[in-house]
Amino acid sequence: MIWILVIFLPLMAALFTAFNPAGKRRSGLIFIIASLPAIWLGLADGTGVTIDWLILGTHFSLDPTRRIILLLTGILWATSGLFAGSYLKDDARQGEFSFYYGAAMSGNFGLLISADAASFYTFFALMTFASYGLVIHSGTPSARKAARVYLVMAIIGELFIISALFLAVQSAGSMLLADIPPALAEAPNGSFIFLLGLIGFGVKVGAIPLYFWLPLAHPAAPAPASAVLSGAMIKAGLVGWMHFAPIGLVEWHSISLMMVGLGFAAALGAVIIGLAQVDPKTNLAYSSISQMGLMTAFLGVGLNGGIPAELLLPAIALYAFNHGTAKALLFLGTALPAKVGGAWRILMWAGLGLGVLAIAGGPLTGGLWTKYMLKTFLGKTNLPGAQFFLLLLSFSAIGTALLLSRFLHLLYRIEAPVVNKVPAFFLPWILLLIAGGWWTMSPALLSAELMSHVLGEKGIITFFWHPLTNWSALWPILITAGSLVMAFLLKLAFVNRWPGEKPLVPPGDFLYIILLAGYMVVKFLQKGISLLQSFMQSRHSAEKIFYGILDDKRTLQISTSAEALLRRWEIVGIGFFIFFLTLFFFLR
Amino acid sequence: MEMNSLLLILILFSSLVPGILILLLHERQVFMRSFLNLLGAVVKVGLVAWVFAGYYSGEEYVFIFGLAPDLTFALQVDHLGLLFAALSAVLWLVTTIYAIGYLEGGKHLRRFFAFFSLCVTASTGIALSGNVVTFFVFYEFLTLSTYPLVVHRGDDIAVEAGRTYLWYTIGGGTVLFLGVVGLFVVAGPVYFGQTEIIANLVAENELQLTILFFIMLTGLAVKAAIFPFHGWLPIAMVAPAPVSALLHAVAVVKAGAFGIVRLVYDVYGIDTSEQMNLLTPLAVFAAFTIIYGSLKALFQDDFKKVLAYSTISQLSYIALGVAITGVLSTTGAVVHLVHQGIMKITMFFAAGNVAETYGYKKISQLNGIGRRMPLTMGAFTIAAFGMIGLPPIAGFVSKWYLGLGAIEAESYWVVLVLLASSAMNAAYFLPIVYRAWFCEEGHEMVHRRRPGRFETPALLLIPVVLTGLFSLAAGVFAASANSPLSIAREIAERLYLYLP
Amino acid sequence: MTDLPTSSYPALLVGLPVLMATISLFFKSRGNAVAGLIGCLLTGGLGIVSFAEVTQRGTLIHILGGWKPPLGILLRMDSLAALFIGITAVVGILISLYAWWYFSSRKVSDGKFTLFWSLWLFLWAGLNGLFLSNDLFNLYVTIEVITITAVALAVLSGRTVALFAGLRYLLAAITGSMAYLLGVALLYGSTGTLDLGLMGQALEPGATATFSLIIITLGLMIKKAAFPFHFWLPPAHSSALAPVSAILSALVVKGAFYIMLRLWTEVFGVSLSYAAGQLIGFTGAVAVIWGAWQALLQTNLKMLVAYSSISQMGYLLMAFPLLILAPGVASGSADWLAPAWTGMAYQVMAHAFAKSSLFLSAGIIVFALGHDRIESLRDLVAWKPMTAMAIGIAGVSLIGLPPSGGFMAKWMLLKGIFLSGQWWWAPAVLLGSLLTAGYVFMLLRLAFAPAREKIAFRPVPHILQVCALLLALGSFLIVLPSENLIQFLGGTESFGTGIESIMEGGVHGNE
Amino acid sequence: METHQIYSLTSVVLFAIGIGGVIMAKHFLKKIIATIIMGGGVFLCFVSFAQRDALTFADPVPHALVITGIVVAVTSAAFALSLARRIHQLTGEKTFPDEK
Repeated sequence: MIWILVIFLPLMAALFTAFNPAGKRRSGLIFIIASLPAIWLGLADGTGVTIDWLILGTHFSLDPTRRIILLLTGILWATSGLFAGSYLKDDARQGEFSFYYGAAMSGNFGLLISADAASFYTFFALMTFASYGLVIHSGTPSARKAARVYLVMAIIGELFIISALFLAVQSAGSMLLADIPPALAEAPNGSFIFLLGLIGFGVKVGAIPLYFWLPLAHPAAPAPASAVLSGAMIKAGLVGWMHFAPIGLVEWHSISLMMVGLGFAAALGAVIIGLAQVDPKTNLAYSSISQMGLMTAFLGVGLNGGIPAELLLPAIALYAFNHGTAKALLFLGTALPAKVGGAWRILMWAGLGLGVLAIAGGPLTGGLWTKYMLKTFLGKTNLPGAQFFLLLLSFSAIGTALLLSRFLHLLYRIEAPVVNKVPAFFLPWILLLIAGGWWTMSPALLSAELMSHVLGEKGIITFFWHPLTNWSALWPILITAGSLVMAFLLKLAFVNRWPGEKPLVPPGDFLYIILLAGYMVVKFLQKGISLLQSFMQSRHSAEKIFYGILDDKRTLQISTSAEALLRRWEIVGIGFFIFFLTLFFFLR
Repeated sequence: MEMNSLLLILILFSSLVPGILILLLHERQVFMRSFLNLLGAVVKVGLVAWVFAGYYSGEEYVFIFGLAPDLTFALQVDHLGLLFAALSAVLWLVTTIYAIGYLEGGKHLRRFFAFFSLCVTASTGIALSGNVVTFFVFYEFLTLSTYPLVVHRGDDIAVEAGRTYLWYTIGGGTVLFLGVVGLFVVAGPVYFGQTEIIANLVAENELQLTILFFIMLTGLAVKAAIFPFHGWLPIAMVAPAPVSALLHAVAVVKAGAFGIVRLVYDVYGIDTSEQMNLLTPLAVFAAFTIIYGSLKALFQDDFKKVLAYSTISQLSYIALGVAITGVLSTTGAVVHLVHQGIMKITMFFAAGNVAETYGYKKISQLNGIGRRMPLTMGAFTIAAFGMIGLPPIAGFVSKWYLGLGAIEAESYWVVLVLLASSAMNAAYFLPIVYRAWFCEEGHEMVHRRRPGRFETPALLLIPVVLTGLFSLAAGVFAASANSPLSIAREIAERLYLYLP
Repeated sequence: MTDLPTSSYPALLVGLPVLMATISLFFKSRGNAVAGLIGCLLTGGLGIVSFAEVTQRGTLIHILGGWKPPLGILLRMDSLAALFIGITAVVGILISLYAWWYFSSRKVSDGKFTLFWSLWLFLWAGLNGLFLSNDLFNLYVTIEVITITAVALAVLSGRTVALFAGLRYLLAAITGSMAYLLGVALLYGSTGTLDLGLMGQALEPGATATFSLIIITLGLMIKKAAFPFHFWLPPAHSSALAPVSAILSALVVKGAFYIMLRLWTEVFGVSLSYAAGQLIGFTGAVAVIWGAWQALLQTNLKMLVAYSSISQMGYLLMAFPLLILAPGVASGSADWLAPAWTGMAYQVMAHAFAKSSLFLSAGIIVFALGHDRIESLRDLVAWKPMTAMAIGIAGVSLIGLPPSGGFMAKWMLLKGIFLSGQWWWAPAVLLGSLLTAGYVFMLLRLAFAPAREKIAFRPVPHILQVCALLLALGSFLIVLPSENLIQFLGGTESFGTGIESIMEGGVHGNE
Repeated sequence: METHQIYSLTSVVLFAIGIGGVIMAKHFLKKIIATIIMGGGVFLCFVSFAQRDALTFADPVPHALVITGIVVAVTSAAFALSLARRIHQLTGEKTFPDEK
C-alpha cells in the first residue's frame, strides 16, 4: 500500500493543488504530506511489492543504494514543495506549477522504487516531461528557449533509453531491472547496450557532451524547481546508469577509462565555464555538471572491475545525497538574499556557507566524508593513472570551492531588503539544511560492510575528528581562500573586471557550437531541405496520375471519336467480315 | 436457431436495424433518431459484453448460412474478432454521443445517422466474420456505407474527395476480390484459423499462393493506407469530425489493418507465411509508410491533416508488427489495433471540439487553447504522448512490444524505424501541445467568450474525456486481466502454440 | 423428349399474352390500358406459377395440338427456360405497374401511348415463346416478333431521335435475323430437322455445319449488340420511353443471347473449337471494358445506362470460353463448368433487375425534369432520396459488390475462370467492375453534390419510385435463395439435354 | 454442278449482296431493299434444300418455313418503310444523320 501511496499521493497532490482553491492555498503542506511515504520508505525496510495489473506488471522494491537516493529525493521534494508553497503564492500560475511539480514528483519517486523496466521507464518519462512545465514556468523568452532545448534533449535521451531497455530486457529475458547488469555482463553486445544507456541517461545526468541543456534549463525554472531539478531529478540519470552498469561483474577497461576521463573533464571543465557566469543559478548548474562528472568518474571506476557493486553504489549514492541536499540548499538559497533582511541574514549566510563547504568537501562536512569514501575506491583500483586522477580529485575540490565562492559573491551583490524580515520559506530551507547534514554524516544509511571497507576499524566519529582527514579536506579550501585573498589584495583587474553583467561564455556553451554547426549544415543543405519541404507539403498520390488520364480532354475526344467510328455502318460491316473470317479461321 | 448464433446476428442487427429505421424517420424527429442510435449503441455494447463473457467461459459462437453449395456466410467469435468487435462497439457508442452533439442542427442528419449505423454494422461484421468471403462482403459493405459519410458536407470539395475515396477503396476492393476468389479456387472455403489448409497446399501451389497473398495484401493495403495506397486518407478529411474519428480509429483503416492481421495469422498462418518469405516485403512497405507518414505530418499546418498523416504512419505499426514473427511483435500488432483506435479517436474528437467551438483548424491558431479547453486539450495531450510512445499511455505498450519483438526477431532496423517515428511523432505533436498549454492566447482569442457552462457542449466534451481516459487506462492497467494487452497476448500465445 | 411430363403452362404462357394483347386492342384509351395491365399481371403471375411448377416437377413440355415433332411444335420448359420466364415475369410485372402510373399521370394528349400495352404483351408472348421453343425456326419467328414489337415500342414516343434510332435498330435486327435464318436453312439442309435435340445428334462436322455456326453466331451477336455490333443499341435504348427502355435492355437483348446459348450448347457441340470460344470470350471482354468506358464518358443518364448494358452483356459472353473444353481435357475433371454456368445465370438475373431499375429511375428523373442530363442528378439525394437509393443499389449490383446478385455472378465467373486456368479473363472482369464503379459512383457523386440552382420539377407519383426501388432490391434478393437456385439450375434431372451434357463434361471442341 | 448447288450458291451471293447493300447504301430505301434481297437469298437457300435428291418427293417443311419467313420479312420491311416515311415526313431526311 505504501508503495502505491508513494506515487499516488503526489499525483493526487498535483491535481488537488492545481484545481482546488483550498489545495492551491495549502500546496506546501500538501506536498510535504505527499512526499512522506517516500521518506518513510527511504528510512524503513520494505520488502517490495508486485502489482500485476499496473502498466506491464509492476514491481516495486528498493535496494540500499536507491533507498538513499529515495530519501534524498523525498526530502528535497518535501522541502522544496513547502518552499514553493509560499515562494510562489503571488504567482498567477501557481496552480500550473503545482500540477507539474506534483507530477514530476510522482515520476521521480516512482522511478526510484520501480524494479522493472517498464515502470521505471514510465516514471522516468513522467518526470522528464512534467518537469518541462517547471522549466518553462516563467514564460520568458530565455525560459522558452531553455525549455525547447530541454525537450529536444529529453526526447533524444528517451530514445536512447528505450532502445537500451529494449535490448537489455531482451537479453535479460526478464523485465526486472536487477537482471540487467548480469545479462549485460554475459551478452556479447553488453557493452553496446550499456553505451546506449550511458548516452540516454547521460542526458539527464548532464555528462559530457550532453550537458549543454542543463545550464539553460535548471536556472530557468523557479528556485524550488531548480532545486529538485539539480538536486533530485539529475540523480535519476545516475540511478539509470546504476541499473545498467554491471559493476563488479565485468572489466570493461576502455569504457571505464572513458567514463573516468569524461567525468573528470566535466568536473574541471564545468568549473572553468561556470566561473565565467553571472547568474548564480547558472553558476550552480555548472557546479552540478562538475559534481555529476565526479560521480560519472566513480561509476566508471567500478566498471574497471574488482569493486563489488554493493560497496561502490551506496557510496556513490551517499555522495549524491550530499550533493543533492547541498545543491538544493544553494538553489533555494538564491531566492533568499532579496527577501531575508536583518539578523536573519547571518543565519542565511551561515547556511549558504555550509552548503558550499559541503559540496566542496570542507572539513567536518558530509562532503568530506562522501568524497573520502569514493577516494578509497579510486585508491584501491588498478585503473591506469589512478594516482593522477586522485590528484585531479583534489583539483576539482579547489575548483568547486572557487566556483561556489563565485556563487556566494554573486549572491552578495543582490540587494538586501532594508527591514528585518524573514519570508515563510526560510523554514523549509533550514529544515533542508538540517536534514541534509544529519543524514549525510550519520552512518545509518550505509551498510556495516561498506563502513568497514572504507574506515577499517575506526568509527565515523573518529574519522571526522582525525586531523589527517581534516587536513586533506582543508588544504584545497585553504588554497582557494588563499588565492581569493591574494586576488583581492592584488586588486587584480582580473577579479574586478570579472564579468558582472554578461557571462563570458554563454550558458550552455557547447550548445552554440552545435547550433552553429547545425545552422551551417542547414545552410549547406538548404536547397535539399526546401525541396523536401515542398515535396512533403504538396500532395502526391497515385490518383493524380489516374485523374491525369481520366480527366484529360484528349481522352474524351479519342474515345468519343472511336465510338462514333464504331457506329458507322461501314465499320460495322468491316467488323462483320473480320469477325466472319476470324471465326472461320478458328473453326477450321 | 440456437441462442448463441442468434446473439451474433443480434450484434449485427443492433446497428443495422436502427440504421434502416432512421432512414424511414422524418428529418425532424430528432429525439427519436438520437434515441434509436443510442439504444442501438448501448445494446451493441451490452451484447458484445455478453458474448465476451460467454466466450471466456467456454461458450462457442458460430453462425453459418449457406449462400451457395460452397459459399457460406459465416460469423464466428474468436479472440481477435472479439477484441475488434469490442473496440467497434465501445467507440461507436462514444462517437454516437459525439456525433449527436457535433452535428446538432445540421442538414441531412437522417441520412448521416443511418449510414453511420450501417458503417458500424459493417465494422462489426468484419470483426465477427468467420471466413474470407464473409470478411470480403463486409469489407465492401463498409466502403459503401462510409461514402455518404465522407461526402456528408455535400459541397464540391467533399464530393471530389468522395470520388477519390471511392476510386481507391473500390479499386482495392476489386483487387481483394480477385485474391479472395483465387484463394477460394486454390484452397476452397477457408475459415479463419484453419491455417493448415494453406500449409498443406504450399508444396504444390507455392507460386499461386504467393501471388494470391500479395494480391490480397494489396487490396487490404488500400484501406490500411500503406504507401503508395494512402492517397485517399488525407483527402477524406473533409468529412465531419465524428466521421473522421470513426474512419481513422475503427472503421475503414482498421478494417484494412485487421484484414492484414487475419490474412497473415488466420489464413496463411505465421509459419507458412514465413516459410514462403511473404513477410519481408510487407515489413519494408510498412516501415517506409511509417517514416513517410511521419515526414508528411511534420510539414502540415492543418490540424486534421497532421492527424491524417499520423494515422497513415501509426497504422503501419500494425502491419509492421504482423510482418515480424514472434509472440511479442504479434502482441504489439494486435494491441496496437485497439490502442491506435482509442488514441486517434481522442485526437480527432479534440480537433473537432476546437474547430466546432472556436473555428480553429490550423495549428498556428491554437495558441493558448489549453487554458480555454483544458479537458479537451488534456485528453489530446494524453493521446499525443501515447502516439509518441510515452508511458504509461496506450501507445507505449504497443511500441514496447513491437520494439521487443523486433529485437527478438533480430530485425534491428525495425527498432530504428520505431525510434525515428517516435522522434518525428514528437516533432509534430509536441508543438501542438506546446502551443496549447504554454503559448499566450492570440489577440482576438482573448475577447472570445466561453461557449457555455463547460468549455464546449457537454455532448462533445464527454466523449473526448472518455476516450482520453481509455487511452490512459489501456496503458496504466495494461497488465490487468481483460485489458487489450492481455487479450492480445493471449491471441499471440495461441498463435505460436503451433510453432516449434 | 416427348415422354417428359406435359403441362398446359407452356402453351398458356404464349397464348395468354397474345389473347390479352388482342383484347386490349379492342378498347379505347383507358380500357385498353386496364386490359393491358390485367394481361400483364396475369402473364406475370402465370410465369411465376409455371416457374414454381418446374421447380416441383422438372422439365415440362407441351405439344401443340398433339402434333409431335418434327411436324408439330413442341414447347419445352426446362430449368433454364423456367428461369428466364420467371425473371421476365417478375421484372415484367414491376415494369408494367410502373408503366401504368407512368402513363396515367401524363397528360391526356399523349394518348398514343395506349399502343404500349398490346405491343408489350405481344413482346412478352414472343419472349415466352422464345424461351420455350425447341426448334430453330420457331426461335426465328419468336425473335422476329420480339424485334418488331420492340422496335415499335422504341419509337412509341414518336420523337425523331427515337425514329432514327428505331430504324437503325430495325435494319440491324433484320440483318441479324436474315443471317440467322440463312444458317438455319443450311442446317436444315444438312440434317433435315429443326428440332434442337435431334439436330444436335444429327449434325456432322463439316463445312456446312461450320458455316452455319458462323453465320448464326454473327446474326445473333448483332441482335444482342455484342461488340463490335453494338452500334444500334445506345441510341435505341436511350431514346425510348422509360418503361420501354427497361424492357428492351432487361429482357429483349437476353432473347438473342438465349438462342445463342441454346445453340452453342445443344446443337453445335461437334463443330466448336477452343479458339472460337476464346474469340467469343474476347469480344465479351472488349465489350465489358469498352461499354463501361463509354458509359463513363456519357453526359446523358439514359445513354450511360445503355452503354452499361453493352458492358454487362459482355460478361455473359465471357462464360463461353469456359464452357468449351480445350482438346485433351477430360470431361470429368472440368469442375469449372458449373460455376461458369451459374455465374452466367446470375448475371442474367442481376442485370435484368438492376438495369430495369436504372432505366426506371432514369424515367423518374426525365418525368420530373423533362431531360436526363447527368448534371441534373445534382442533389438528387435530397429531393428524390428513394430514387437515389434505387440507383445506388442497382449500381452496386452492376459493379458486383457483395452481397448483390452481380457479386454472385462475378464470383462464380471468376471462380470458373481460375478453375479452368484461363486466368487472362480475370483482369477484364475486374477492370470492368472498376469502370462500372466509375460510372455508378459518378452518378452517386452528383447525387450527393449541391445543386447549382434551384430545381423545379414535376411531382412524381410515389409508386414509380417504389417500383424502381423494388427492382433494385430484387437484384440483391436473388442471392438469398441462391443455394436452391443453383441446385435448380444444376440438378441434372431438371435439365435439358444440352445443359446436361455441359454438366457432365462440357461441349467438346474439335480435337 | 448440280441444281441445288447452283441454287444455294446463288442464295449466298444474294445474301452477300444484301449485306453489302445494308452496309454501304445510304438511302433508307436502298437499305430496306437490301434487306429484302438478303431475305430472298435466304429463302432461295431454303427452297433449294426441299429436294435433296431427285428420287423422293419434295420436302414440304421448307416451303412452309419460307412462306412463314416471307410473311415475317414483309412485315419487317413494311414496318421499316413506314418508319423511313415517317422520318422523311418529320425531318425530310433520307439517310442517317451520321452517313451524309
